[in-house]
Parts: sequence; C-alpha cells; structure tokens
Amino acid sequence: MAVYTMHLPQWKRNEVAEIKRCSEEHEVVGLVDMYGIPASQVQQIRQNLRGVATVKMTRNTLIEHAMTEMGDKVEDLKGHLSGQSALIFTNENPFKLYKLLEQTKTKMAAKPGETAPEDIIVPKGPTSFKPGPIVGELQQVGIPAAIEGGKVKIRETKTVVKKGEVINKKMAEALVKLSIKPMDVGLILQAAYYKESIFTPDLLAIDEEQYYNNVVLAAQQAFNLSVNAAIPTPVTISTIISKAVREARSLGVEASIYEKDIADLIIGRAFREMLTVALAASESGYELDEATR
Amino acid sequence: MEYIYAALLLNSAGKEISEENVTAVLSAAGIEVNDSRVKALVAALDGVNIEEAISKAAVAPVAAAPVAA
Amino acid sequence: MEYIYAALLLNSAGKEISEENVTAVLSAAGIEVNDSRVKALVAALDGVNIEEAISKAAVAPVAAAPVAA
Amino acid sequence: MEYIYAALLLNSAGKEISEENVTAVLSAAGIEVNDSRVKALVAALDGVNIEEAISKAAVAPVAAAPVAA
Amino acid sequence: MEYIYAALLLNSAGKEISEENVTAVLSAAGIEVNDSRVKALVAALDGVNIEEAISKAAVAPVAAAPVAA
Amino acid sequence: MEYIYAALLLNSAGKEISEENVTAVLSAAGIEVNDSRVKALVAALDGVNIEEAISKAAVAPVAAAPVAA
Amino acid sequence: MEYIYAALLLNSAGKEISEENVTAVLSAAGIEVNDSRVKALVAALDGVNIEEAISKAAVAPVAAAPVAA
Repeated sequence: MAVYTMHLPQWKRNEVAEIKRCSEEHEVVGLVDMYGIPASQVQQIRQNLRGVATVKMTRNTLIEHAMTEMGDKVEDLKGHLSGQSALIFTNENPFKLYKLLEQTKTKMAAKPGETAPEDIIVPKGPTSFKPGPIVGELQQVGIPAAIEGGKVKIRETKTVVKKGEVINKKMAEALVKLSIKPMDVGLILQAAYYKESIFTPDLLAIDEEQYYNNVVLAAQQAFNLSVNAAIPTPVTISTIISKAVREARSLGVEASIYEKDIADLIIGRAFREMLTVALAASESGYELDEATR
Repeated sequence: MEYIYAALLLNSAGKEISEENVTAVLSAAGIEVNDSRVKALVAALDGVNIEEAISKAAVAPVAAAPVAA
Repeated sequence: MEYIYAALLLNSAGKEISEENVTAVLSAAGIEVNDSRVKALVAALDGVNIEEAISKAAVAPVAAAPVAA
Repeated sequence: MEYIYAALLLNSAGKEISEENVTAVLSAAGIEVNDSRVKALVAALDGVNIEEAISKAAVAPVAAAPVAA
Repeated sequence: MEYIYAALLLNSAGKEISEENVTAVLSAAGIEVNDSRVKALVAALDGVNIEEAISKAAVAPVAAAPVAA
Repeated sequence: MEYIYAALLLNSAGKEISEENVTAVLSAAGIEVNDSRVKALVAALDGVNIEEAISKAAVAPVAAAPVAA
Repeated sequence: MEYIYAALLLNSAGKEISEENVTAVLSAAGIEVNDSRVKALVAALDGVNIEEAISKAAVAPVAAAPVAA
C-alpha cells in the first residue's frame, strides 16, 4: 500500500500522514457532507464543535489514500465519500456525534428550487417595509400583505409553502425580504468509523422521545408489578397499602359488612340506591318527598 | 324516602312490593302510613326493574367519570 | 343491604336505630333476621352522622366529574 | 376493619371463611374477639364472590367528594 | 396481598407490625409463611405512616378516571 | 425499585427469576445485595403472571388525585 | 425493553448509566449484548430527564396501558 503514496508529491504525502495521525488519535472518524454550506456557516459550526470535534476539509483522493493505507474496517468509509465530503474527528461515541451535529444545525435562507424541510409559515404582524412595490411582490406569492398606518403589515399568519414542496424563485425572494430562514444547514454525518465498525445515519438517528416514552413505560411496569404482586419497595409501599385498604372497603361495602370504618360508605351506597329507585318511580308518576327531590 | 326504603327492603327480601307489604314495613317502623302514597308508589314501581336500577346506582358515579372526561 | 335499608328507613322516619326497631322492620318485610348482623349494624352506626354520610354520597358523583376532566 | 382483613387473609389463603378460622386469625393478632361480629361477618359473606367484590370500586364515589370539593 | 392484609389487620387492632406478629397471623390463617417476605414487609413498613396511606386510599380511586380517557 | 427492575430484566430476557440470577444482575450493577430481599422477591413472584401484572394498572397512587384536579 | 430496564436499574441504584455498567448488567442477565444498542441507549438517555419520566409514571400509572399499546 505504501507504494501508492510514494508517487504523490510531498505536500500530499504530508496531508495523508496528517489524516492518518488524526484518525489514530480519535475514537471516531466520520465523514460529513459539506454540500451547499456557505463558508460563514462552516465557521459557525466549527465554533460550535470546538473542544468536542474537529472538521478537516481536504481532497477526496487524499482521504481515499489515507483510508487505503490504514486498511482494515476504516477503509470501508471510502464507500460513503461524496463530492463534498470532509473528515470529522471526535472522542465522543458516534451517537453523541450525530446528536451534536443535529444540534449544531443553523437556519438559512432558502434558495430557489430547494425543498421546504417543514411548513413555512409567515406570521401576522408589522414588517419594517414602507409602502411600495413590496406589497405587490408579497401578495403575488400569496402572502397576505397590506398597508396599515403607513407601514406594510402581514394581515394574518399563513402557511405559504407546505413541507416537502419546492420553493420557487419568487417565493424564495419574498422569504429573504421577510428574513424568514426555513432551511436547516449543518454537517450531515454520512458514516462514522468507531471501534472496528462503520455506523451509518440510519443507525445513529436516535428518537429521544421514544426513549423517554420507554422509560416512562418501564417505570410504570415496575410500579404495576410491585403493587400487583405486593412486593413492597419504598416507592410503592403506600400504594400497596392503599390498594389493600380499598379492597377491604370494597368487600365491606359490597357484602354489607357492618364495620364502623365503612359505615358511611354503606350508608352512601344505600342512599344512592334509594335515589335511583326514587327517580325511576318519579318517572312513572310517583311524587317524591322533600328529601328525595 | 321511607317509602322507597320500604320498597327496597321488600325487593331485597324477594317479597312483592304490594300495598299490604309496604304498609306493614312502614308500620313496623312506627310510621303513620299515608295510603294514597303507598298506592302511588306501588303503581309507579310496577314495571320498574329495581335490580337494574340499583346496579346502576352502584356503578353510576364511577361511570360518570369517563363520561365527564 | 336489607339491614342498612331498615336503618335508613328508621332514620328518615326520625326513629331510633335500635336492635328492636331494626328487627321489627326486617321481620315485617318477611326477612329472617340474623341477630348478629343487627347488632353489628347498630354498633357500626353508633356515633355515625348519617345525614353527613348521605350528603357526601349525594354530592360525590357530580364532584367526580371535574376531577376526571 | 380487622374482621374484614381476616376474611381477606383467609380468602387469599384459600381457606374457608368460617367462624373458627376468623376467630383463630383475630386471636393470633392478639385481638379480643367479639363473637357477634364474627357471626355477622360470616353471615354477610355467605354466598358473596369475594374476588368480584374486591375489584368493584364501590367505595370510590363517596370518597371522591372531599377531594374534588 | 396476604402479607399486607396481615399488616393492616395488626395495624387496625393497634398491634405492632413485627415479624413475630405478622408470622403468627399468617400462620393462623393456614398460610405457609415465607420468612424473607415477612422481613421485607416489616422493613418496607418501617418509617411508613400507615394511617396516612390508609386515609389516602379513600381518595385514590378518583384518580382512576384517566384510565377511561 | 432495583429488585423489581432486575426481575423485569430477567423476565424480558426470558431468563428464570431465580435467586442466583437476580443476585447476579444486582451485583453487576454494583449493588450490595440483600439476600432476604432477593428471596422475598423470588417468593412473591412465584406463580405471578408477570406480563399481566406489569400491564394491569395499579390503581393510581394518592398523589394523582390533586394533580388531576 | 431490556436495555431500558438495565438503565433504570442503574438509575434507581444511584449508579451512572455508562456503557460499561449497562453492558455488565445485561451480561449478568445472560443477555447477548449489542454494543451499538448500548451506545445508542447511553447517548439517548444522556438527553432524557429520567427522574421526570419516572415521576410522570408514578403520577399516572394508569396511563400504562395506552402507552404500551
């Protein structure tokens, strides 16, 4: 393999060596897609990742060289390279890296022809524009603009592009004027090498809500099991006692066991029964007395 | 309410809710019985399924909750 | 529930809920009276504010609704 | 409520709810047993499906009132 | 629930919920007692305000409403 | 609740809820195991249909009522 | 759910939900551990407020059924 590198000029060989060094020094080597991310955003993202992950932009051919030289599993990363791949290195596990990259996404203006990642909503309220051709431009793309008190106002909140729809040129221009930035921009993890395995986004995308729901469910199951099987724990002992007490009371009331503690419950039940029958009787013409009415 | 309780008593004893029986129960409780009310009660309960009405009473309040929800 | 009906009948008639009275009412309804249950009933009701228990019972179903909501 | 708990204990142990058994359980707990209450308990439970009675929420509505109020 | 019933029986009789007492009550009911469960029960109840748990029992069923929702 | 979670873990892994297994799981979690609680857990779960017990809602705890209100 | 149970076991024992600890608990339960799932679990729970989730469960255990569905 080393033979390969020997044909490269020195600066390229240095670059390959640098990639190999970074790869060896980090737990995770990942590929991220830089397509369409303006330089200013890249700067911002690097800033957000500082201390956790490092992004290295270089030529794909050099990445391939380095991967080939390193061999083993990491070589499989090559299959995930795309036109605008960059390397990312971190010592966090790839799940955390994925989450981190999701969290560092920023909003950006839409370019004509892009697809709305979610419903694009224009909120009602004043704008900074003075009356002029802007009103017509906005109205043309279906944004309910109007002049009010010498200012351009949006009359009502409106969804102007639905999720998944393409944003046309005029709409894109209108959204820029209103400073609406619907696009999510960030590094998209294409694949990550970690501990002899390659992780792809389908594995790495974690539905935290699902985990939360499962934690709630597991806690409920534990609670139910503890109470239903009468296994006392500090958390459930009170509930278990309450359950036993309720069972005793229910039995007492159902079977009319005249015990002082449940006398009021038995009276209540008899009274309700009397009321129900009284009601049925009154529906058939029986005149109720004062106390029953 | 005494009249209704008397009817419930007879019902749970498996006795007929007749004028005689209602009157007997009320009298035993030392109550001065009003004949026309007894007649009205017996007539009104004729055709009422007391067991069903009672079972609703036991269940009703609980059942009320979901309805309200 | 017969015993409690008898007790409530007596109560609404303003009569004392004594063993004698309860037994008399039950007998009049043709019920074979179990002395122990009569005693247990009278003992259980001793000191119990029946009006209060009744008013709670009446309120309950309605009150339950907002909780459930 | 001791008497009811004794009945539930016997029931969950699969034992008959007889006067002897109830008395034995209560005595073991150091309770001075009232024969009449034992008899009343046994009589009240005669023919009752305990599992079913336990699971009924007959108690709920009354208890609800103070909470909701 | 036998072990819990035994504890509540002792509690309502005003007796201490000790391993000895719980074992005695369970045995009297003809239950083969598991020492570990008795120990676990007594340990779990240590420091628990039983009266409070009991008084809350009355309140609880109302909360059951969400089930239906 | 550690002991309960250990039981749930073993159950969902299709393993027997035995003293050895429960102890092994708890120890692996770095928990100082109380033999008596393990024994009590295993004894209490003997004969229990766990799937049913975990899915059957234990009646809402007391804290629920005020929250729901 | 084994992975979740293992995490909650550690949590209720006051232990850190780390890859090592989760793996140890699952292995002790005789479960063949999937490293990626462990990593995913740890990463996911890092963003979950477990105490809140548990307290939610305690307040409305009743909701268990629908969630499980």
